[in-house]
Amino acid sequence: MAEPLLKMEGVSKSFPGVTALSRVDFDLLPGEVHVLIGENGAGKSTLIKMLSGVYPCDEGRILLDGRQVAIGSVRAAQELGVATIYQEMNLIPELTVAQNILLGREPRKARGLLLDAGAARRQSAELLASLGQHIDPDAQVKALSVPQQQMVEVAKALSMAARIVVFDEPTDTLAEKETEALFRMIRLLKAKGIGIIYISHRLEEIQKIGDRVTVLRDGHLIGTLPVAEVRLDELIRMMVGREITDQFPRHRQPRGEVALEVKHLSVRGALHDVSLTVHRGEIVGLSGLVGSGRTALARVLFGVDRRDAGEIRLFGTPAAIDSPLAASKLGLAFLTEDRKALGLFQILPVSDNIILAAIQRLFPHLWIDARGERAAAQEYVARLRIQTPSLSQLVQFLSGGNQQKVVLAKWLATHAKLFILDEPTRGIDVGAKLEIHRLMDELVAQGTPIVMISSEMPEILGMSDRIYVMREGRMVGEFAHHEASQERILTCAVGG
Amino acid sequence: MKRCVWLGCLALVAVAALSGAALAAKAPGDVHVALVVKDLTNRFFVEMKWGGEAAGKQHGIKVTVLAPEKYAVDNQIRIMEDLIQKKVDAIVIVPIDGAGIVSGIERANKARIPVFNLNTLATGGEVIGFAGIDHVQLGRIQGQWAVDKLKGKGNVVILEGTTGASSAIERQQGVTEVLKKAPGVKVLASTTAKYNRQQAMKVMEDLLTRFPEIDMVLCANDAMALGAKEAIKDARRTMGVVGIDAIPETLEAIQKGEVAGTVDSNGFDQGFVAVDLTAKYLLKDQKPPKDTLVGSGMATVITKENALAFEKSKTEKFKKFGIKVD
Amino acid sequence: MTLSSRALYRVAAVTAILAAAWIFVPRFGTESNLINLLRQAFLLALVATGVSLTMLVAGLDLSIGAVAALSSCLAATVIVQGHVALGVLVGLAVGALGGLLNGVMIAKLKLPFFIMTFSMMFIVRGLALTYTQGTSIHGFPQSFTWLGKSFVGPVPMPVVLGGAVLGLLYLVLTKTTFGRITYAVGANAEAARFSGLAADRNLIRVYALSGLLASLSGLIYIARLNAADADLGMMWPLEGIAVAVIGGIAFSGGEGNILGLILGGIVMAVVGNCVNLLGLPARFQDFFIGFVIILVVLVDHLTQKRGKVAKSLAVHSHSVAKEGGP
Amino acid sequence: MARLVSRITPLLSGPVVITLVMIALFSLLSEGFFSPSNAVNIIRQASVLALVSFGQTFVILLAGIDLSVGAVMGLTSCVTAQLMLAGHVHPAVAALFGIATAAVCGLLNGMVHSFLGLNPFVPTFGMWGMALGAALIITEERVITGFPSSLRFLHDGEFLGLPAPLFLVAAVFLLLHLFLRATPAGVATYAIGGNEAAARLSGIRVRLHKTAIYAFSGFMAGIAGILFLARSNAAQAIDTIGYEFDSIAAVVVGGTSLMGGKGGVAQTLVGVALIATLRNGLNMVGVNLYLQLVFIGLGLILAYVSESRSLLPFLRLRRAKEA
Repeated sequence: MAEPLLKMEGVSKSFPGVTALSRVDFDLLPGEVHVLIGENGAGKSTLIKMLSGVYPCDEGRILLDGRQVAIGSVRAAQELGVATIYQEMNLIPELTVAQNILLGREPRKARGLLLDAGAARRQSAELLASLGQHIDPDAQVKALSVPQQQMVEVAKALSMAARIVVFDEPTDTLAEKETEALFRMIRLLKAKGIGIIYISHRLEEIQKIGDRVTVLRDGHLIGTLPVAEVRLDELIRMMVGREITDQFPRHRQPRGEVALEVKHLSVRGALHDVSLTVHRGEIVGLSGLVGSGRTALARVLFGVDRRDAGEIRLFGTPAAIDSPLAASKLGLAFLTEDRKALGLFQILPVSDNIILAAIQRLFPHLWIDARGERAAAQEYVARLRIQTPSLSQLVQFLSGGNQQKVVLAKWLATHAKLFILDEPTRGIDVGAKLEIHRLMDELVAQGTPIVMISSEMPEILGMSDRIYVMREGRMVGEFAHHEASQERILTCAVGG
Repeated sequence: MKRCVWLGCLALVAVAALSGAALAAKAPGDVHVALVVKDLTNRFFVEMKWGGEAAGKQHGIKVTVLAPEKYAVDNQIRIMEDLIQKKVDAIVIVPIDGAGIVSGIERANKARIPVFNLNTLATGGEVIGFAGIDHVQLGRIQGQWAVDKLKGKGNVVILEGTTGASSAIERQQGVTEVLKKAPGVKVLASTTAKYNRQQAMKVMEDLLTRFPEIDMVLCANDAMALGAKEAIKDARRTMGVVGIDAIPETLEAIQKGEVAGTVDSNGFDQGFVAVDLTAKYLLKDQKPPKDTLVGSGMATVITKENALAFEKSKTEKFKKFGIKVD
Repeated sequence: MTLSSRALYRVAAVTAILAAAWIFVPRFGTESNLINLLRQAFLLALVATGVSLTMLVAGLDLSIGAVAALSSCLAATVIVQGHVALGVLVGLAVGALGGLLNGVMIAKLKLPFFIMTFSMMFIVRGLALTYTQGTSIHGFPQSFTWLGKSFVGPVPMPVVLGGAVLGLLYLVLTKTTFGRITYAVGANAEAARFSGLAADRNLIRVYALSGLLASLSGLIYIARLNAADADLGMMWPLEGIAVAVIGGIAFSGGEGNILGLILGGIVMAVVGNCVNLLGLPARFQDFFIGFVIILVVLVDHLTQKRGKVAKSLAVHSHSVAKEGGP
Repeated sequence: MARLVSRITPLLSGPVVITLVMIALFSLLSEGFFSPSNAVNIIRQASVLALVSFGQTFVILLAGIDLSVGAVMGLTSCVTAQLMLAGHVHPAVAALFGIATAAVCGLLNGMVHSFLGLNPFVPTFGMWGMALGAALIITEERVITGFPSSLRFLHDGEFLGLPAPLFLVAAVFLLLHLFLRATPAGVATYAIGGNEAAARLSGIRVRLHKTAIYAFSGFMAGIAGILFLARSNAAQAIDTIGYEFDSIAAVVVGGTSLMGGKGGVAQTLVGVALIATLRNGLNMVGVNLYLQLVFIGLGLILAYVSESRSLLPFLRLRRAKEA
């Protein structure tokens, strides 16, 4: 066994009133991919934040190459060779690729006063090339695609002569093809002897990329095992501590009449001649790679973007949806991909967040009676089992899972007749994910149709009655539940 | 991002390297005099504007009246700089501050554009002459009238003009000079209300609270007097209120008995005399006297008795110059 | 919304200031001074309503002073001819129209609020000056001046009107759908649009309401002053922001209780009143106001920050324990 | 020809076009406008606004705002004047002390904002009141004059036929432009404005940097205050009130975004040129005061609209091809 690159012994961290981590041991060998899994709040991000110097650990020691180190700040961590790539892209849109990669460590000239733009361009081009990428160092980051931005982040880590690179759920925004490219690049890093800590919710990725896997729960180390000796459901049981029997609840009635019919829909540069039908009492899954136009389709259906051609019929009547306001009036609901930015009012209380979308329906004549408001909010908090100390609690203090439930409650309150869900369970822990799926199942059972966009293959296969596959803005495949399989969908999505 | 450095330099160079347009020859009737006043939201300066325009019409010369966007002397300097570029034949300047305006006058001197100083004495720069009323004298008239009215005994409050403005300092000097000679008259407080009606009302409210008995309020201008009389009326108190400028609204208040009196500061005449002397200097090369006192003729306070007579003479003067008085 | 702990800190701070003034400042506690103070505080609060509403939607209306001037001058012309009701309507309509224009340009043409309302400040002030040509409109019938001068028992009418407007605004903002949508648009305008709310329409209505409130404040002011001129409300935007900030309205939007403006108004009025009662020169007022703003906001922020941190951790532990366990 | 066009078109941003159109319009309507001496006059009048707007540009690049610059300029000029007059201090030393005072005001703004996390409106608005109050107290609301006028060359001086302030503004502009484009701290400013969290994670000491930028804005207000003193040779606390809104307008109209991370001192220079040309032109054409206000308001809106949606369809065509 090679000398461990990183050793964290008996590391604990507690905030007033809560122990986020208690006496966790964790080590990383050079050239190894050590996967870290666990539910939200299990302590994964706390462990990583201590390693990357965001805050110090209360007890325990951190050893790099056998030497004990105190990582007091982000800068200290970087100097020690620890680079962290966070989920929300940490790039500066207006600056160029080279400026982003070398931010804070730019090559200088004229005795350190001026930036050496030439050297910066050369260095970043080299770094990108070593990752098999050829992106123009002078391009503005805002003009790049999501996967390209991710490569810039990794190049940035390499520029810090990082010996340890931490990936925090990198593949969430990527689809299969890009994930493969990322794994190829990770294997390149391994070959360079760099230690990689890989945090993910996608358990199926562990086999593909991980060497060892560590499971955390409630701040405790549950176990560290070589990937070869571990089975998927065993991992889940370690994570959740309870038996996951039926992952995806399914009690469906026979399909009702056509709820939504889209014919030859196109939007210049995004969608080309897309048609689909959705029936009452059915979940229609939309699968495909990132940028395949699934979100673009959802935005047109909900009136956010204007369509250039094609027709949309809702419950039989043609619908001119030119704004979210019109869509919501026609009974459409849209849970957006980015909860924080487009789904929630962070500084407003839970009750406001729940009743706001349905405010015109609940209080048609302007006046809001406190009793009616509380009753409406309480009904959904109970029904969706939202954990919140009180109705007046500000939403920003809820966990990811509860926040998503609040957004769902918001749309349920509008008695919407058709739901569009864009990545409904992304970034949520397994427990909350189950409850969201249960709610979706309940909804469909009552006949309300759902269009679900998801990049998680098991979720698409498990929840959908029919699955459409999109590629480059076109509808390239349609499978019924029984005929769909991971391989078929993947081949369609990749254009095989 | 490179384009921005070009962009900045282009704007600078373009403005700096403009070629000069041919200078039109100056015809006699084409003489253009600019009158720069303190601000055009105060009736006193509107009448001064009418006076200047009337004198201009008489001499057949062009008169434009400008006032700064903001009550700040730097804005007046900017207007003078622009007038220099416009190549006006002369500038009549009513400085917001006699000391602050000096650098403006010096610029006009450098451009050899004659400057006539009106109303507020500038403390520097060459001017072809000064016309104005004797603010100290106005203060004395107001003070003396108050002492006589109070028969040498009573409590007085003074509302001063904008602190630091030369006219405010001089009027205050005149009033206090007279009041000092009357031991029985006690000055309870002397504070500024910035020549502003709203401010005077607010300050007066607090003064009425502070001093239960006030017999007379001396205000450095009519705007403050009108503000003060409203506060007094609302507080259901009775006391004499005296202003300076004799603007029409005050004359109405005098007839209604809300204001005891005011002193004519001859806005119209000041404007007229200044432009008249400047025109004579430009057209007939008559050097204006170094110091012209304007209209100190009406050396008494205008009160209920003579208010009507005063107003009639003023409207006649306006009519003579074809000015419609609303 | 119940009086949260933050509001209690604020009320306590203001009562402390009042008590200190009562003890140390002579004649502060007299009935007439308290009435003046109350009237001044509510007028300031009323002026600040427009600024506060637009701050709630993460914007800011800098044109309230100019809109008040134009609307009250136009109204005054009608009122002077005896039609008081019609005049008031004209004033309010012009105010609402000005606000509507702001709202449409900001919501529909996506102009940043700073550029739109800052430019409107110039445009509307220019129109007001052009309309009045610098002279004031005065001589209102008693049936109009009661708006600013009459009393209901001991309470001055501006306090009654101000109180009524603030009370109504509180109900509108907390108890109606319009109010909730306003807070939502301020908290996250994009999320409001994506929740199917008519965010743009709400923005337009808020700015129109701000213009309406500005014209209402203007009407009450000219009723008190018994004259209207285009100079009205020069300092209102800055005074309004000061009252709103002390009153607890957040610049970032979606946060703040409109009743806090009464506290903001009281603090501003007390500072001005004490400076006058102590006979200090007016210049100390600006210094104290700036100092009080930073002090009140610092105290409020420190109390709030600790409150927030404690709350967030409590919830964190609560949810972790819940989800983790079987 | 195409190469020439391609080099010039990126320069023709909205505000530049508006400024050139205004120059043409005013030249037709008044004969004195389009002359080298009027150009020199505009540059002098715009130099004070340019300096204070450069400081405001940096703060707005951080997605912040500085409402205190108007009052801080006044405080600087009053402190300097009082030191020269009452304290008989050598003008250069007095000026340095004045600028230091302004920098301290900026530093306080920065610390309250970045270390206590208050929205920048609040500390800078409070500082506006305190700086104005302090200046009024120092000068007892009087105008201070009669101090040695050796500072005047800064504004009135001429060199090679060009006004002295032009060299000062040009030197400061080039220095700041270079700073923003070619130094690590400059890029850090864009980084913090564009994505503060990312900047922090890249090891940039955000709080320190922000405090320094607000102190710098105070410093620039100080220099502008000294140039203002040189211009009017008199110090009065309320004379510079209004420069805070004028500087914000110049920055935003020039093209720097209030959201931060986009823009620069070059854009602000154009914004300043636009506003100065507008005010001078209206005076030259002899538009009466009341209408001047209306035109200034309309001009600002037109300039902003032109920047955000560029006027020339040709330009948009080019940009569409590139995207």
